[in-house]
Amino acid sequence: MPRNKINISDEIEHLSVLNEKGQLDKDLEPEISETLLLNIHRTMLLGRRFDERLLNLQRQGRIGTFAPITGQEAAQLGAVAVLRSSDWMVPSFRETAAEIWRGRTMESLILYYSGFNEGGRIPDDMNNLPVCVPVATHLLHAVGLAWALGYRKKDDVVMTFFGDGATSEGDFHEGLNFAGVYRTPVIFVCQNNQWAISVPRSKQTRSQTLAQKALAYGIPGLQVDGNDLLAVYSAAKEAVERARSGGGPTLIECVTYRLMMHTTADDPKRYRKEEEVQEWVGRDPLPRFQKYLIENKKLLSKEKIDRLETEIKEEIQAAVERAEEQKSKLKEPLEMFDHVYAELPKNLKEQKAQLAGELSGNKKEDGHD
Amino acid sequence: MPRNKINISDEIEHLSVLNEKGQLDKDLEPEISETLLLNIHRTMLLGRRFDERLLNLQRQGRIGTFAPITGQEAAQLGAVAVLRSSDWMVPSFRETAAEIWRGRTMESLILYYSGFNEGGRIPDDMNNLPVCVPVATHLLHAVGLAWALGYRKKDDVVMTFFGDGATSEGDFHEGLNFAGVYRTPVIFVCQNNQWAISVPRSKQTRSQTLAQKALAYGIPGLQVDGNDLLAVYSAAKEAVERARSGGGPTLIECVTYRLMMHTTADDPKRYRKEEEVQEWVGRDPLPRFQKYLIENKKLLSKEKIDRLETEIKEEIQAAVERAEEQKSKLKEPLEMFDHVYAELPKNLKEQKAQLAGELSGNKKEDGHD
Amino acid sequence: MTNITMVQALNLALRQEMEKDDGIILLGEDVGVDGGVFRVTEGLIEKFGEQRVLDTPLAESGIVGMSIGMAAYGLRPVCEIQFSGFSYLSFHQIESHASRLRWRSQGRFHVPMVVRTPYGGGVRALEHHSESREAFYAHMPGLKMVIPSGPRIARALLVSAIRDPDPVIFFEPKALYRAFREEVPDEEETCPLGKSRLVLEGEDLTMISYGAMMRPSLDAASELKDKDGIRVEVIDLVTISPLDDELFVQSVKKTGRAMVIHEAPRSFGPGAEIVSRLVEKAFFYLEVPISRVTGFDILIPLFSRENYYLPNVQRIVRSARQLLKT
Amino acid sequence: MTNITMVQALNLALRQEMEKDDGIILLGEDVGVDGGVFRVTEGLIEKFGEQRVLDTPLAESGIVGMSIGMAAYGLRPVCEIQFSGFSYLSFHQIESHASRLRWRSQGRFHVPMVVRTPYGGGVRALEHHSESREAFYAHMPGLKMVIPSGPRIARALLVSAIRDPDPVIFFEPKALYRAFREEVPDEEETCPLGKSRLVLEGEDLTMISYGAMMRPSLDAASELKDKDGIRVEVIDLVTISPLDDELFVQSVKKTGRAMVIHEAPRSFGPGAEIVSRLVEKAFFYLEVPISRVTGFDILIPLFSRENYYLPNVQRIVRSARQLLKT
Ligand SMILES: Cc1ncc(C[n+]2csc(CCOP(=O)(O)OP(=O)(O)O)c2C)c(N)n1
Ligand SMILES: Cc1ncc(C[n+]2csc(CCOP(=O)(O)OP(=O)(O)O)c2C)c(N)n1
Ligand SMILES: [Mg+2]
Ligand SMILES: [Mg+2]
Repeated sequence: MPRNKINISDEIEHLSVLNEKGQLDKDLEPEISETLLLNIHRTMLLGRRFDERLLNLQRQGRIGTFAPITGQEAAQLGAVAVLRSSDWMVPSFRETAAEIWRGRTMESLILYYSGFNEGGRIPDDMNNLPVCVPVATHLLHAVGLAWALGYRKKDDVVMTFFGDGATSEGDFHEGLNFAGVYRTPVIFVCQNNQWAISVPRSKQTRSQTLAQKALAYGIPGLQVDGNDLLAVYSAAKEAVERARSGGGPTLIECVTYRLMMHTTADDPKRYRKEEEVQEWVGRDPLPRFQKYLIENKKLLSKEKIDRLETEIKEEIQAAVERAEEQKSKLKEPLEMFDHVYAELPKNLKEQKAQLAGELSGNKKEDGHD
Repeated sequence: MPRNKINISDEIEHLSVLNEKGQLDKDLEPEISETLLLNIHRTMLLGRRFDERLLNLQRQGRIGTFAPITGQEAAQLGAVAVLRSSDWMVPSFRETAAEIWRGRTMESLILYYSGFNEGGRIPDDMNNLPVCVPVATHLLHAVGLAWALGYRKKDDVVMTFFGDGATSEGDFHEGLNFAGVYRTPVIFVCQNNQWAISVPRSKQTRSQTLAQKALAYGIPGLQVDGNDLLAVYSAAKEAVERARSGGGPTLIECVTYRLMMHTTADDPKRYRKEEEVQEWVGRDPLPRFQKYLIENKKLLSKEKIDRLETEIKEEIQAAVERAEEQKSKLKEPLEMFDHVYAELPKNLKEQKAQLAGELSGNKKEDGHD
Repeated sequence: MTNITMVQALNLALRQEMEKDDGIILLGEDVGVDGGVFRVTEGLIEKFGEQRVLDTPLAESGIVGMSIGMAAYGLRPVCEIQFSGFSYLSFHQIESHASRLRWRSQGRFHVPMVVRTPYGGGVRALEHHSESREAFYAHMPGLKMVIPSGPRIARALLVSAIRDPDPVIFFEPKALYRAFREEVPDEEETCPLGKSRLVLEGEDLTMISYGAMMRPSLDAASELKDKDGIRVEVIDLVTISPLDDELFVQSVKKTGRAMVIHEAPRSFGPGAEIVSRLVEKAFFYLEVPISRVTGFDILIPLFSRENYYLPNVQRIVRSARQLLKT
Repeated sequence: MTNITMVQALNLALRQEMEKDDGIILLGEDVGVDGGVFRVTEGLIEKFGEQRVLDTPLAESGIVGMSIGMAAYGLRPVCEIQFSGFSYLSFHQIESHASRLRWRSQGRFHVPMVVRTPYGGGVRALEHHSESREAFYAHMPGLKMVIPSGPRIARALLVSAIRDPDPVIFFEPKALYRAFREEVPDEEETCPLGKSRLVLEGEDLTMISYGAMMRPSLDAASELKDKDGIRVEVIDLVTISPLDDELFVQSVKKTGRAMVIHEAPRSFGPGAEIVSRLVEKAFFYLEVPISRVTGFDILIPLFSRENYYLPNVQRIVRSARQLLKT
């Protein structure tokens, strides 16, 4: 065989259902129950408002650094909405909306962002792994979980989230390769929000799309308009069904945008133009989806949205208050020795005792005892 | 845009010029000077015989573990033959033939495999990095070197070698991605010899070819018959010229086979069938290239080869003897403190003195002093 | 009861535990069909099948990271890193996840996995195949770090490591893989993590060591007894972290003299912690400075000179005599 | 002479060195357009251009590995790992290559690179943003590990690290980035690697520390002086490895009492090596056990409790008083 083109079986496609002008491609419209549509919408709105409230708390110094999700609600919720609760979600650090959808309470998020380890507690009945800060390193955990599901003959699947920047890490590569080799039921959802802190997508890699990186692992890859809830949902559904029926992993690139700062410690004005942001404001997933629910599905109205806004505001306020209350009960520092090992080893017993001594000493010195 | 195929600009091709039956595709035959052809052949033969001799030395306990190259001579030499001496080579641990081509002496290799750090010494005028044992980790050094060449406005290029197994490591991914982003003049030569110790290529990754992994980085990828010297040469030439003229990196997958054990510590009978090996013996790059030089180019004959064999045998013998002589002069253990830092820090001075004391103490105890 | 090598003893531990618990999964490079490059997993893929013994792609972070996911689900992965010198490619998975998931999830998840990896010199190997850097892993809260010193304890310790609810890194002294045999009972034996062992009783001096250095330490002890009449107490740490300081503190309170022996580079090595614990807990019993007989603060030389790098009987004896002179 | 923060001082060092040597290349995540997440590299891409200040893809092994290749060619890369908690993704590049290439090539190549990375607690950050694990890097022969404790020395030390022919890992105490200002001369200043500094003279007790813990140590010293009349000698290690034991050994020979203060976890931490050196070289001068005031052997808690984890003035004072009581 001389110089011959090799046919790579897989194709990379781009999917869009409800475009940025709100025009619907009827042929591609997924079937989603009314309840589910309304639930998704509610969580999108909640995610948006919660972000705003967290920002506000952060600016007041009442919580620490956090990573806003505004603009990425469709990419997250379109994907997780396909999961059953017995399925697993393995988040990165920017999945507030997805976490809430999966059952994480707002107060636990506030607690976490207030620097309390207790905020990281995952309830026993929630199949999420905790937030993972080191970029891309959790993809392998998703693969291991998915392998275990297969080994235990469950038909649950694992969905994991990460950013465009994450695709440059070695662990992205090893994760997708292992998933391909073992055909594990895992859906890799890349939220390509165009920026990794100050580094634009174009500087992250020379590949034309992130979706095509799937070709390196012989697994399906698909690019979707990540601000189009219907497209994300359709892509995720296809991938989840494939995974559930033994067809193995899929890489989905959701093309979206981070409308706010990277984290509250970041100032995006340093590295990107306001015009770019405004362009993407025009592609905001929330009004687009609302328009669909109002005009196409007749499920919503201006008034209903207003009522929802009030409801959500109160819900958030209640969560903030619950979190404050919990915080006031969590001052005990000795708990920092917990959960390092199943049992406290001798050195930790000694050190815990030392700290306990110090604390009671302090109290004495402060005249509290 | 609804569900649309994305056109990925790059294509993955397979190249073969001189097939396993020795049939030549005249249209694709590269122009190579007679001297170069004969030099390449000589080094192929030398590499093969040196391997045999090293194995023999290892079995006699005169050297330690080493990694044979038999069967991979064309993949290595077809590639490095394109380089100028001012270009750089960044080897893995199975590039004896390529290293010899680039000027490494056989005695330094013997010294190295005899456990003498001095064997790793790279002469000042040889632009090779030393052998790299941790799989795939050197790809990034190649990229950094190549970046530096560009920064210093040299038109030299860097060629780096690695195996099929190496493509699974995170550093492979990071290396190719950085090379793509910075468009560094680096040629990634993957010697896909079908096995990573006992793990076959098929278990290494689900992607159909290794060459197509280039698509993930937006760089050209090409698969060649790695036992076809002319194909490897052509592919390398194209890649080197592209790199030299500012066109950036290329991934070349050489499809070849490791005919011997992984290293002398390995027993391939445990994991692969003799039939498979025999199938690949039929594709041996050496007789194939010899047939081409004899029949197509009329540059060689049975007799000439016999003479060459004798010459090479003597050359190897002389190298073995020189190495033995050098070893006998290298017993001084205090040299192990050298080259850790530019200057010996205090703790090392103390420890070196300690060892020196021990050694002279030993001599005293042994009555040598 | 059979007389077996450490390789066989480790194999026995894996085999017997895998028979009892189908949650135990082996994974790593060449651990399946090849049985591991040192043959520790030999025969296990034949017995337990490809679903329980996975030949993985060549990717250490992948191996450890995937194991963490398996463990979070409740399986008990026992993964192999072919040589400890390559464990650094998975360092972040061990530091940032294996040892933290229990803590991060506040007890919802834990990581009952074992990372097995051969370490240490003495087998005439290539670069990166002879290092001893257990100190890296000993300085990781949330992780346990253990090292056996012979076939029998290796088997018992691996059983306990597998059953432990926390992640354990299990360094196997490759110099001992086939160095000697020991009687190992067929019945189950365990070895509690976090407990060191008194191997030889003595009155004059305490030697604290572990892994491959236990042999030269014991040989040195017997030479000192024979030639100098010095009665050495020898302790095998077994668990490096969390460190059991009770036994050796007690011993040094008795002997007043202590030596730590390890092949890791001296500075910032494991010996430093042992010295510090002795200073903290037995200071007023110390009659002379504690001595560290260790590798030098250099990269372990290629094999032709590694014997000058590694602590040996002579070096230990010499150092002991010095301690007793002062 | 200007009164500047440590961030500004580091920036000054980079700027002035880059002006002098066009072989110095900065690279890392967000070091260019953004000026680094802590602004240490602010303004440098504007001044020196995209060819000398590279915003890299998000890949730590890539950053360090590429720097090694650059350094092998003769450039002087100064790469940034955004937080030391992410340096583990490049651990193998540092251990297996940066610190070994000189040795492996027997002097043909060397690796004159600097890995800058912020470490330590005290800035109310997220998980992995507050650790102090310098011990990992101190236990790597071939590598140098340094930590400045204030703006002026940070600038001088970075200049020296950049000019050093060997690879240097440069931990920046992020708690000190903007904590205080110091007068820093416009003219060049260097700070020799491998030398510790006497910061405060005293007779009764020696405190040995570095980095962010120098502040509470000095504060404790002054409280001890004012309230107890205890004259503390304070030493800033500056270089953690190769460790300069001369100054502190000398000091303890004078004072007879020593404390080591660091925020890293205690066990197998840097303090252990200092204790061991003192035992080896000043044993008979020690009047009381050396005390380690350190972080606990746990994962540093999220920020609401980190102040209970980190050594503080009170803890240091209490421990000093105990030493002087005995
Ligand atoms: C391994 C690692 N390196 C660096 C960081 C610091 N960091 C946090 S988020 C981030 C950018 C992530 O970009 P991307 O993957 O696109 O996700 P996004 O933040 O846009 O959601 C960086 C560099 C980190 N958390 N982990
Ligand atoms: C990072 C790392 N992991 C494991 C090893 C042990 N090892 C040495 S060679 C090898 C297989 C390499 O396979 P491949 O990349 O195909 O190269 P080949 O040996 O076939 O030339 C392994 C696992 C290593 N040297 N480095
Ligand atoms: Mg992003
Ligand atoms: Mg191979």
